[in-house]
Amino acid sequence: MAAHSAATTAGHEELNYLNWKTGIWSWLSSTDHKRICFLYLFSIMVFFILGGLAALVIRTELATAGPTIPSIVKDGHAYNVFFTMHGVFMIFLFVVPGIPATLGNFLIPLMIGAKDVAFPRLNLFSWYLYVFGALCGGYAMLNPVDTGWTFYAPYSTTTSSNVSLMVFAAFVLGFSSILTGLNFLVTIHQLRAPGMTWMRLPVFIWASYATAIIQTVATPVVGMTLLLIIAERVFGAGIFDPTKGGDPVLMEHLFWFYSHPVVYIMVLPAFGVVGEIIPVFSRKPLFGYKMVVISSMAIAAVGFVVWAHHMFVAGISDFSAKAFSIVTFLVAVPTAIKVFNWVSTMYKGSISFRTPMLYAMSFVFLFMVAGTTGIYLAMLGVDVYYHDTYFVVAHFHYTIQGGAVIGLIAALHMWYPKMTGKMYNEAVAQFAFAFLFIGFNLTFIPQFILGMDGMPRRYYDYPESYQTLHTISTIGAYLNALGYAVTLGNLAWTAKFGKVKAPRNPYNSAGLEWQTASPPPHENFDTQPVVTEDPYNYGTHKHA
Amino acid sequence: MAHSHSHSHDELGHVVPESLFLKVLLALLFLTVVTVLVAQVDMGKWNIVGALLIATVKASLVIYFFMHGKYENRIIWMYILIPFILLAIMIGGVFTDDPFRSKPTPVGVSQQS
Amino acid sequence: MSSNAAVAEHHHVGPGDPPHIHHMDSATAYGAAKLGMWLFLATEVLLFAVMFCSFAIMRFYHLAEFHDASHHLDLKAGAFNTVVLLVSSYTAAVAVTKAQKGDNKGIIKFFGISVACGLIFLLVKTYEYTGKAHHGMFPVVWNENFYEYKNFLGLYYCMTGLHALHVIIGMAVMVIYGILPARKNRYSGRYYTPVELGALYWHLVDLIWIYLFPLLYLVG
Amino acid sequence: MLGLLGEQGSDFAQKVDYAHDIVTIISVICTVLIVGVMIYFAIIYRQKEGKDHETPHIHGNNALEVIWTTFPTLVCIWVAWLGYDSFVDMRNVPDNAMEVNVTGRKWAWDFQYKNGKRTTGELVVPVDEPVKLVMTSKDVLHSFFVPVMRTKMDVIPGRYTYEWFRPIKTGDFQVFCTEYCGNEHSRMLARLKVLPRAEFERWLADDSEARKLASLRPSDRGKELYVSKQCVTCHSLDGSPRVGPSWLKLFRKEGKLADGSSYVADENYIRESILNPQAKTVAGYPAMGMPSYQGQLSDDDITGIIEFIKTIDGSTKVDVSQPAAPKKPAAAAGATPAERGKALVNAPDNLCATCHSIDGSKLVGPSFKGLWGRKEKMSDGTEVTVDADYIKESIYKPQAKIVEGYGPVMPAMYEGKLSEQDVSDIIEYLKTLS
Repeated sequence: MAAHSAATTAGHEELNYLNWKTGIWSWLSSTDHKRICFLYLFSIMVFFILGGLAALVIRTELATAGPTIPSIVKDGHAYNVFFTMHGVFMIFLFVVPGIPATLGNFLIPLMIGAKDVAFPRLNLFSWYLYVFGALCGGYAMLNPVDTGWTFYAPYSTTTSSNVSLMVFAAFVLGFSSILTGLNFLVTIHQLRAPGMTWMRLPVFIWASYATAIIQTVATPVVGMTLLLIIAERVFGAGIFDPTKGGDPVLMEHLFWFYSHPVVYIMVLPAFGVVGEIIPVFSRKPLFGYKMVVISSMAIAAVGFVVWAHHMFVAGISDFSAKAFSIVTFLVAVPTAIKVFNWVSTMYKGSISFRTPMLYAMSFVFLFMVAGTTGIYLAMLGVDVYYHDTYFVVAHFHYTIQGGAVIGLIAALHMWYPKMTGKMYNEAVAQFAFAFLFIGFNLTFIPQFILGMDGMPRRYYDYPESYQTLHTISTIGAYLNALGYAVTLGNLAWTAKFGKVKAPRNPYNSAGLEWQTASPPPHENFDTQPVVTEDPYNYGTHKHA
Repeated sequence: MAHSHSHSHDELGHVVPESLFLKVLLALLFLTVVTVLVAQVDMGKWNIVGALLIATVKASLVIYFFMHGKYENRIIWMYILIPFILLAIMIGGVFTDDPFRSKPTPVGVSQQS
Repeated sequence: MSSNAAVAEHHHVGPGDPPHIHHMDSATAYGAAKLGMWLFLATEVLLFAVMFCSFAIMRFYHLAEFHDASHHLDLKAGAFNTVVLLVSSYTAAVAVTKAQKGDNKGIIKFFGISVACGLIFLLVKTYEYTGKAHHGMFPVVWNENFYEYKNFLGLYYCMTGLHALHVIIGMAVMVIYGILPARKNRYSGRYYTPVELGALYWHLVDLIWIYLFPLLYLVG
Repeated sequence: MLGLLGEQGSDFAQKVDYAHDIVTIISVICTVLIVGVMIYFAIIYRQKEGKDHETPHIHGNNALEVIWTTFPTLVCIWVAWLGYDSFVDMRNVPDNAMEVNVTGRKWAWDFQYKNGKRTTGELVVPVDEPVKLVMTSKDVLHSFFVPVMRTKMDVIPGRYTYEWFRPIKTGDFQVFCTEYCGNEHSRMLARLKVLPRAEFERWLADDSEARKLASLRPSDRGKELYVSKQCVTCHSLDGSPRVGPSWLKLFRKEGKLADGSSYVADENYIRESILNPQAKTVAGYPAMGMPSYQGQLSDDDITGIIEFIKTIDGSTKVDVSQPAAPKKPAAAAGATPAERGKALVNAPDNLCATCHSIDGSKLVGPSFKGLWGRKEKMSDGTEVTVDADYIKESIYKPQAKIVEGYGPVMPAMYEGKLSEQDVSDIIEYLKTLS
């Protein structure tokens, strides 16, 4: 890396993006991508906690058959409200912005050697849109919505709860996601440092690029579908409501046309993060860089043609089910390639087990389970049995929580020194990791077995034969929550009270973002960096 | 200097003569008249295909000339085509479902209990 | 995109000079703005794509109803609107060429015609809507005897309503980013990005109507 | 072969399980292999004492890339075929399939056979013969899922969908609703009863009860149901207080609900109170008092009850002396007395569970949980330990001792209905609930 940040400016303390302007208004009006990262980080964590609490209520209620905590969950309706809240808060308000809005915002300009994203003002406007959407969503939960995060047609268009406002909130959040995606696309296209050709881009940038395409191009579809639901509820347009001649399955088609690509918005950045972490801690170049890039783009592309595997038993034609099942298997191959490449990167490496590496290695295991259980659901005959059972619940928690959220936590640990200029406490972080890993598996392995026994999802009450597995799962859920509390507590505490100053490049990484100071100055790089060689330049060149 | 393609002369985008725009406008108006006339002839299923074809021709004229599509680079053309490809995938995917749905009929007894 | 004029004063840039953007030179900024606008236009097309898909499916299910209902629409008004939008699209394109030549007066003149055409379009639209409202074919004053056309009309109002909203936004963009700065002859051959983006957005509005007109009025 | 999905009830279940087991084996092997290799690399290539040792600059290996692209593709093709094959069997219905209409509605399943017989919440089919369910929904999306038969299909309002299976064993199997449909989604269950051919024929022909009711005038039908469905237990005809409001001059009666809002007892109110009693509770009456008759009364039954209510003017008499159901409930199934006791308590025509909960929550009467052996304070201040005599007396002559804080509303209808043996079975069951 030729570029090297010049000595810091004069003045007793090093000027960086955190302390060159202070005061709450300097944060709320800042168009600096690094500050907007923190704005998003703080707001999505609020909803992560709220969604997590809803999850704990659900798991406590399900601990035993029949009403377990009647004071909180009075009846079926209250339970439905809690799982809707869990779904909407976790998906629309936490995991979809998740890595792209926080780490993406912080890292993309730094990794490609730019001073900021292409449209800084638009970036801040996206955050305000997010806040407005979040407030609408929060307010909508006062006359609580109980349709589940899928808003399926005849129920969502006829129920009396606050669906219109919640759906509008989802539309606004979708719009914020579109603008973020658009911003990143233009940034990656236009603002790459000189010499940073497409094949020298770090894998995280490729993953963010694929994610940004999906964000920009898939989100409008659900945005319009949600507007049509509002039109249906307010003006009585007959598009989805069967009593007016509409087709509820059409709503499912349009909904899943977005909602399958959205799972790739969630998980692709996590692939990028793992692809960045493993080479650094194995001191080895990423194995098969070209294949990893191609599989990222392939996943994004194929993600648009497979949506109806969510609807095998929704009453679609047999021909359609067969077609979509075959196409869905196309997604399995690129994902498998990625996992092979990560593991091969560790071959003959010099591996150190810092916290990010622990998370990255656990990610490989978690995503193997997530990927293989996805195969069951892509198979027609087996999906007819498994659709809408707890097997599906466990599968998507492995992909979203095991994938995207573990990816976010890994990324936070990996780049926290750069973001805050302070080192987190390694022992506490690794202890919390163990807690998180055990708790997570303890929660969702029993749910796979529940799914095998045919227990349907979204059930407030269930036959007693399922009780022991549910109790184990609830215990796991509490461990999981504790793991998150300790992990995020450790990071939050470091940001506020951390004493240990972080060196410029604590992990001796070859990434461009590590060449500037930590935390970086407002302008990211003192001199415009010029990129001269490939991204993962570890290891000695023995052979030719 | 950032690597993007800045042109030698000082104008940024490509200057299109106004006379060309006039020709394009006339073509568009002509096509509008054509599509209205064609629609009067009842060709059953082919009506919609015809209408969409003419509309696509008009749309590509607008993109190609009015929106300077002719002078844009590959990247922008990719993002021009992506929405239309996705629309095709969406309609294609949904139409593998609706026309082929099985329509079982309930047992002969009067259904309305 | 707060008005660049303000930014220009702040950085005391010459009348025709591009605004000073701290992290990009003007050529990159122009390329970025163009790419950003085209991406935004892609999302707008996708918004309407959902409704085209719903239209296709509803038509598949209620073919007869769609045929009858489309005869109720006022073909002459639709055709006239199409011509109006095509002309406005032409004048918007010419305005860009004027901008490229640094002719701020030309921008005002041609964008002015486009905005006027937009107004005519909206007037014809309101005439059509009020006409239907008398027959009780309007979402709020729904009455029973046209109820069997609810699918077609539901979609008709969604599509044309959202399109009309985009016409209004397009007119606002042309006025705020085109006409007003041009009166302070802010633009020149070196800097006319907002004019081009405003024209691009207006072309999109026209593009969508090009598809809406045959689908709704002619074929039904 | 691995039997992960439990009991196989239909002929294509075997194919589904085979496909499932193949994928399970492949997945476990691949996961163990890859995670094993990762851990192996982690161990042998770990940094010794934190010192970074030299590593080769390997970019990739094309041969390896080709291998691990083709291998997953081949596996995917094979696995896709397995899924495809079992799905085809699920969708091709044999011609001789017996057709049954299924109607899903908010929180119950109604079935209707070719000869017009209607049941709710219970689908009875003959063994070894294909049955085709033609399904629709009355309100929102539902989904008919029979885990044992490995079959599931959404039920869509305004359209018919179908699923079929050929049961290969007799028995009772659980049916779930698996498409979210609102408050009682988790209780929208049904029972699939597979009977031998002969028994099924008898069941199908036995529509004596349905035919008798169908012949009566609506108000007589309502009167008949007033007795047979035990409305008499809680609703008096002459205005006297019981667990529920009296039906005397109930039609178009106005009053206050428990939450303060007012109500008019018109047709819709009565229909809703029958199907979803918790929706509106009249002020002064217990909230959880009345069980929902969802699924036990057809629409015609409810219309009959409403017509009967219109005719009640204080003079109508119903001979309650003859106990509600002449036929003694079949000897409660179950080996041990406690099980027999549990069956009696939960028997639909005994209605104990309506007023006495088993999880400690206070309903109309004291909860059975922890009742046995407890000291109870009576309304007249005396203290009684709950023993066999107290329970027997409370069952046969409920008005003798009333626990403090509860109303004298327990009906004295068990005198002729429950034998001594039944009472001792119930006592055994209560012992298990302490």
